Amino acid sequence: MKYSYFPGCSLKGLGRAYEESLLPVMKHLGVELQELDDWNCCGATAYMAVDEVKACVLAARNLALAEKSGLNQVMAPCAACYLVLNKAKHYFHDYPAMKATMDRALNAVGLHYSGDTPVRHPLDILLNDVGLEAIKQKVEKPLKGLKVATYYGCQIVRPYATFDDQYNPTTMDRLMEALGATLVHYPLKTKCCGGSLTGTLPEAGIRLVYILLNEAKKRGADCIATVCPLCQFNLDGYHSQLKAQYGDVLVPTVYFTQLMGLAFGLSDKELGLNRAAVPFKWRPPLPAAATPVPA
Amino acid sequence: MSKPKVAFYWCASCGGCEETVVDLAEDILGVVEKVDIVLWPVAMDFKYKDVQAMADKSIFATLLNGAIRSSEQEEMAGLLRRKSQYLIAYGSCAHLGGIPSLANQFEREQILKFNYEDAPTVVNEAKVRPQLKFEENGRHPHLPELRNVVRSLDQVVDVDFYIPGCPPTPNLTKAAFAALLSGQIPPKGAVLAPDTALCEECSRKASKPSDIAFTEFKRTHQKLLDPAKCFLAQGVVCMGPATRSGCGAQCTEGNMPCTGCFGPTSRVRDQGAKILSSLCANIEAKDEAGINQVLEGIPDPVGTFYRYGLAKSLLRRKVNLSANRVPSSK
Amino acid sequence: MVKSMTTPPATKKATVPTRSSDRPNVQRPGEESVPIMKMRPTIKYEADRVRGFGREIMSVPGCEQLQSCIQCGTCSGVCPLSIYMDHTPRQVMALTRADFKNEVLRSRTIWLCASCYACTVECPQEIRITDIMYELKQRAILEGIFPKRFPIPILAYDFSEMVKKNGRITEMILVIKLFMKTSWLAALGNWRLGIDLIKTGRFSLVTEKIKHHGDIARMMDAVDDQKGS
Amino acid sequence: MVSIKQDIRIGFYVCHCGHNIASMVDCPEVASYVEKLPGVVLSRDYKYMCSDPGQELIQKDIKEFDLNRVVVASCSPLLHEHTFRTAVAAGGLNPFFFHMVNIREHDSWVHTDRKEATAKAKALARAAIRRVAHHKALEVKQVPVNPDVLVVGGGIAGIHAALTLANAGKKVYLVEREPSIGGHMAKFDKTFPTLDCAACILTPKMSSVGAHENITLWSYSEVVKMDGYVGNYTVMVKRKARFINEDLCTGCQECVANCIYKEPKFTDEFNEGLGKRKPVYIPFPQATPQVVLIDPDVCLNFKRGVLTDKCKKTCVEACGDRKAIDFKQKEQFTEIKVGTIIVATGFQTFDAKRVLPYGYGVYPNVYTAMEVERLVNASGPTSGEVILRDGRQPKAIGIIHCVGSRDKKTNRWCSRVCCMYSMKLAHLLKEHTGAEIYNFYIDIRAPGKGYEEFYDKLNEEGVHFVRGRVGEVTDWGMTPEEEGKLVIRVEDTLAGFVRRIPVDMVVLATGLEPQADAQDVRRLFNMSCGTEGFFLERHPKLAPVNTFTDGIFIAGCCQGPRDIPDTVAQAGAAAAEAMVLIDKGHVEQEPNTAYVLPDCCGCKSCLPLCPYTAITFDEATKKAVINEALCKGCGTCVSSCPSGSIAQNLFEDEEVFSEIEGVLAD
Amino acid sequence: MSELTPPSPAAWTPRIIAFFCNWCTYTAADLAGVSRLKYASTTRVIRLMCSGRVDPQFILDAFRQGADGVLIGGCHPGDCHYVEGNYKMLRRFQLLKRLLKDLGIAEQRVRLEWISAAEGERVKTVVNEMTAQIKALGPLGMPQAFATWDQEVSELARRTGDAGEVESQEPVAAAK
Repeated sequence: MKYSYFPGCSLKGLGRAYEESLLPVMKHLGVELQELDDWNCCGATAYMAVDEVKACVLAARNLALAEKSGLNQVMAPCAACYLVLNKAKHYFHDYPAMKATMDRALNAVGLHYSGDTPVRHPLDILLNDVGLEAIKQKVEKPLKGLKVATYYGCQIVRPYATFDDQYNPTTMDRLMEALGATLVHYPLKTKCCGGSLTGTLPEAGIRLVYILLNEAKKRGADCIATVCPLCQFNLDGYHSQLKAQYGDVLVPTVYFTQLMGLAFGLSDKELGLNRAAVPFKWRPPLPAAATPVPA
Repeated sequence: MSKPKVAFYWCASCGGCEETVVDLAEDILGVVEKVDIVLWPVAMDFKYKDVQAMADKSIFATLLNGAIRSSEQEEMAGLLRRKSQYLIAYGSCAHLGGIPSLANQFEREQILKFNYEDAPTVVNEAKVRPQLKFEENGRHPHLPELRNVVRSLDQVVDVDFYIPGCPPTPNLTKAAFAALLSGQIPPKGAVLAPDTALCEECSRKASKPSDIAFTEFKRTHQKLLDPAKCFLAQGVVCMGPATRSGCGAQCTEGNMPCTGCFGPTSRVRDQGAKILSSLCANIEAKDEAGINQVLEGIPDPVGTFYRYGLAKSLLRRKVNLSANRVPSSK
Repeated sequence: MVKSMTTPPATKKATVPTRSSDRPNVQRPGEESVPIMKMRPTIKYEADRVRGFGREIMSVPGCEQLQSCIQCGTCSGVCPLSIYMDHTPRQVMALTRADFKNEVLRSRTIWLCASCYACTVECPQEIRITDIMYELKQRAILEGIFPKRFPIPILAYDFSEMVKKNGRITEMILVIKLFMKTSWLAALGNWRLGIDLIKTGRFSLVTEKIKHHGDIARMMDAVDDQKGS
Repeated sequence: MVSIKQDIRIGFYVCHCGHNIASMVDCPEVASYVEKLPGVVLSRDYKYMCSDPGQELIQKDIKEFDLNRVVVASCSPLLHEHTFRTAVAAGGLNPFFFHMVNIREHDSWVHTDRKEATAKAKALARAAIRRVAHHKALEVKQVPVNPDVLVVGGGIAGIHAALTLANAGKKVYLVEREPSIGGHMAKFDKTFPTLDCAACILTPKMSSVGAHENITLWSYSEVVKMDGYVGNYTVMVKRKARFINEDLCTGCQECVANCIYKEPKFTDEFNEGLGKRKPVYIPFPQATPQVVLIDPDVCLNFKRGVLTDKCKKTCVEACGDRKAIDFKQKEQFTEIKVGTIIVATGFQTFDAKRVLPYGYGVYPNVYTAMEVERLVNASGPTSGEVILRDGRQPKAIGIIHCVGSRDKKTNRWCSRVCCMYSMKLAHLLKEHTGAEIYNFYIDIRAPGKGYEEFYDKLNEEGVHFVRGRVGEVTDWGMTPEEEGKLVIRVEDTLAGFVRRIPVDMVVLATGLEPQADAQDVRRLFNMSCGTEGFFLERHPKLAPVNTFTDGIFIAGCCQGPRDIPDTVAQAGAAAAEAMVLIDKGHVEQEPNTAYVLPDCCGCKSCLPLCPYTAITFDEATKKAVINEALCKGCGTCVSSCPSGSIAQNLFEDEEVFSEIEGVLAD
Repeated sequence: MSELTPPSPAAWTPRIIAFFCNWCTYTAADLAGVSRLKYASTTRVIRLMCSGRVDPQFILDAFRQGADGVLIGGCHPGDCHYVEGNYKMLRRFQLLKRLLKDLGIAEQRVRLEWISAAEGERVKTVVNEMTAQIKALGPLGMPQAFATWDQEVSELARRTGDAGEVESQEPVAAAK
């Protein structure tokens, strides 16, 4: 299994722990990733607001590069990148005028996009290509006793994803169960984290973060597992404001890949676990240990 | 009273029709006895000028075989039309365009280019093509022009009757002569053969099942043919049901399926379309993929269904339109 | 109207009690006094419409379905941010369709949309509300209808400029620029965040850049050329 | 130039249809154009050709101008071909010397350019002029009608239709899939807006059906096959095994009382799963027929439907000498012959699980409206007490309208009855619990007699109406009063802001959709379905209970969502339509049959093509023969005859060719 | 004769002959009308009882007479009013498409569509799509093509009618 890999800006910046954990976990499962040569910003939410056509053109360059790489399938772990690349692809197919613009812009830089390259999320690849059985076999330290609230956020399931349900996604749930963790019924799994509003309109943004954390806390989650660098940043980074404003509502927020790494027996360092402001201290019990000791 | 004058003429065809006249064998003597042959280039020495000199309608009947492909043939057809009381299209080529009209699938330029340049056996480095006119010793001989379209006789001049077949059988020919000479003139435009399809006289008719459903089509070389069983029942395309009878089912008797040389019945405007309709309707498959798999057995529908009649089919020839555009007006 | 959109500085919020922050934006009698009952007509005349505006929006790819809005309010019902909006998403749909361009482009709503697409997947008429919000944001930026120092359009703009220049985003530089342009106070209020990021090794000011950084500009120019022609 | 036979004298009429045609087609211009065509003796434009004066005009002209062909350009022939043929016949001509041109549905109504539409009308008229010259005189064939009627479906529609016919002295077979007739209506507590007890008005009709000498009631049965044509249908009915001899059972239910299961244990379908029943049971007290049945899936005497003889059979003992219980009963197939069929197969309610944000199946206190119907019903599983699944009594209830209606992701249509039944349930719930009740609606649709007044009454009762489609139902609270409750998040669109409303019970007003097997039933009876899957009526206004197959009628919700009064009215209409055919005694068949010409060569290519085996091979003449009585006139054999030796009345080759030629001759 | 002059492309609108079955597609076209859907005025509908009645001759003849496209509408598979007439058309259509292609008629000019009585919207979509496709192809112009071909012959008829002209040329070889 080999995929073209589109990390996106976040995984090189605030979300580097995602990449740090994703790469070794994938390697551990025998999934080869080849970083897309000279990728650019996906077009993202902020760009969509300025010029949707240009955002699509930006995405198209990446799609064209992926096609050029010859690996056919491109993996986009960041939720925003995943959405924008897929959206651009839809526009390419649905609107001839949009396609013409993309063709023209790509032509200006000597690239070509035929419209094929599937854009895949790591969850999709893990469940549908690698398979839960193969993952289970790699589990050395089951996450026994860990209560996880699975949090998908908005953009990987809406509106273009086809690998999971838009209202009630379950891929990460099944993955967590395969790792031995216990799921917490978390009805907010697809609610918005506020996106960039936490920085731009904190009053509105941080309240959304509070709701997410508070509900996870109330339901007894040890951690929130996330798939998106921005979600992780929002849930983790504003802890001082949150504490001041709402009291003790903090729950550690980790990337699902970090939990996978723990279950696979990879080291903290490899998984970037030191990168969170709200530390996640729980570690899987040793296989021999009789009772799990929560942190 | 002098004997009625009769002419035979040969345009674009193989000459088989002329053979039929010869095949009348001793009967030809009977014919010759009753008529004066005034033109028969294949057998007798008459000149164009002789015909030109005749009075209009002075020939009682002309049997013209062959399709019309060149300017010369058109001229002769026109001339004979003028000189004859009855002009009879004789044989499939004159009747329907015949095998020569399969050339209607190609452009004249394509044909010339292949035959004078591209064909593997051609040595013609200078790429010389037939010239319509040239000068030689101050004389200006000219060659007939190859037309862009192959035509049946009636697409060029008015035709009175048709004797179908490739070639027409001696019997039909004899019967036609007998009728004309005895003054029993058939209605204008009549095809002088029965108006029923071939199955009527085919000895294999009884072996055709009433619940036929094609699962494949085979060509004759792909299958050992049962000498007694209906070809369609064997999955072999036979044009019999869509073709006029009157030939005596000689091909099917000889263990070859009918290829349609007698043309359609009077009730049909396009022989190919009709046999296509019938064969396809009786395919067993119901899904596109399944249907197309069965139809792989008919690799060349035009060649199969319009072997003798492309010129007289509804569309007459391949539309020469790279993108289906109207040819620019002259 | 424009002025009412400025955001209170982040530092002030710490004092707001939990309960009322859950019910923001609702002004109850007595809670906050209305100093003078300012009389302003709310009637709209036909002259207030910018005819054709709705049609124009509906002609944009993705926005076609707006015409079939039945005003059921599902979008507002599922929107996580509708509680802060001056016009609910449903109202924005109605105003847009009815050509009230000024009301729409000056609305806080379009800037509050966090693009979570909840409305888009829930809408019973399959209206792609998120895409319409994007389009409205673009129009507002194009027409310069947003308050000075209002962070969201500034972020969007800086983002696009950085991409055009470098091909990628360096998040920290973007954030710092944003704070500089909007409010120093807010930047100061976030000092804890900065320290955390430094501590966890996520604070990086090394500019991310693609190799063929000219590509992006060339592509953008190609798009602009086409628009111009 | 086209040659037209000398003696052809065509009269042409172009109809304005008020403004329907004239506004887009220049009718006088069409008339003057056609007037110059060969064979045309007379050409007129007229305001309403289908009106009496219009028809009389044709009759008068035929005589005065010695017309022998008539062409009318107006609406669809499916609408008025018969009208004009009759007029032509009244004028003394054979009715088939007429041809109709559709310049309304196919022209004026669908085009926007007057010039183009006029040009198209001319082309279509020209085609008809050329075609009609080839028309022949034809005879209409008459076929007798079997007076017996089959009614499929024993809901209120089927019951009403069957009783209407039976009371008129017609013999009726009523086939119902479930063990009892009654349908959805039997489950309702009250009916809106009058709040009559549904059982009180329905059960008398049910028992009349059971007792009627003209009705053969086959419950627990299904139609599996239908053949034939109007007036003469042959229908195969499957009678499922209920393991009870219906003729011997008196409905005493001693067997039920004595079943080895002392307590009811199995899901009770009639009570929407809210109650329990035994393996031997009667679906509900008023069930008709009053005959028990045994569920082989749970009866101890069976294992997964296969008889094992491993039970003590206390039921058989209890039945005693009647010997009504027959564990060896097999399903039976019975063939009946009828002349007409009324299809009244009803609807199914939308599966609320499909709208995930409303939490049906996730949160126990989210109910469907149908469940609540049983919950408030005095004969329901809780004897009419509204007790939630967790045992509490609700203090606040939210009723969400349009669940699975007016939603492009599920069903686009308005289900028509939900507003009214939601208000009815709001009233009943208020009456039963005194709870605070919220109705969440997009629009209130109350366009029936007394409906708006009912809405008024609800407002007076203090039921809240919140205009807004609910975004989601959740169990996470933001405030103390929300904890432990279901929270409804909705925009109050009239107020213009979003609200969160905590409630104890959520009722989903699920919409109506076609039965799951509607497509199979449609094929069975040769009907059409609309895009939404309900059976398609022949004409939405003028033939609402007819289908495209003569002699087959539809009634009730199988044709689209409707309430009880409309259903009953439609069932009566369907019964009346059936009676028209029965009392007339015969039907006239379009003479569009195919026939073999004398020059057939007997190639047999056509034989396998006929689905009605109307074509046979005559061994004596060695030619194909078409049985006119069996031929339905599709023309497939005609187009497939390789020697052109089959022709079809009304669709002769020459007629079609001249139409092609004419339509393209500009 | 107007038939001889090719239409000028600007003024030209495609002409599509539609063979619709009485039960499904014709009714669907009626429904489109009743629903006041608007579509291109390019089609001329010829009603037949079943798509199984569509003789391939009709299609060829329509092209010959000047149609730029032919549309055949029938009931959906499994829904034929006459059980299986539509399958028979489907089978013919498969081979006919190939045959027409071999005779130089572009595939887009002939189309078979299953449109049920309820699908008025589909009639509109199909007609508009086909109109656009044929517009892109341009006129087929068979009558004009026939006329062009026939010009070769009519010139000859004039020449043979005038014996003097023929004589003035070198004699062509009459005897072979």
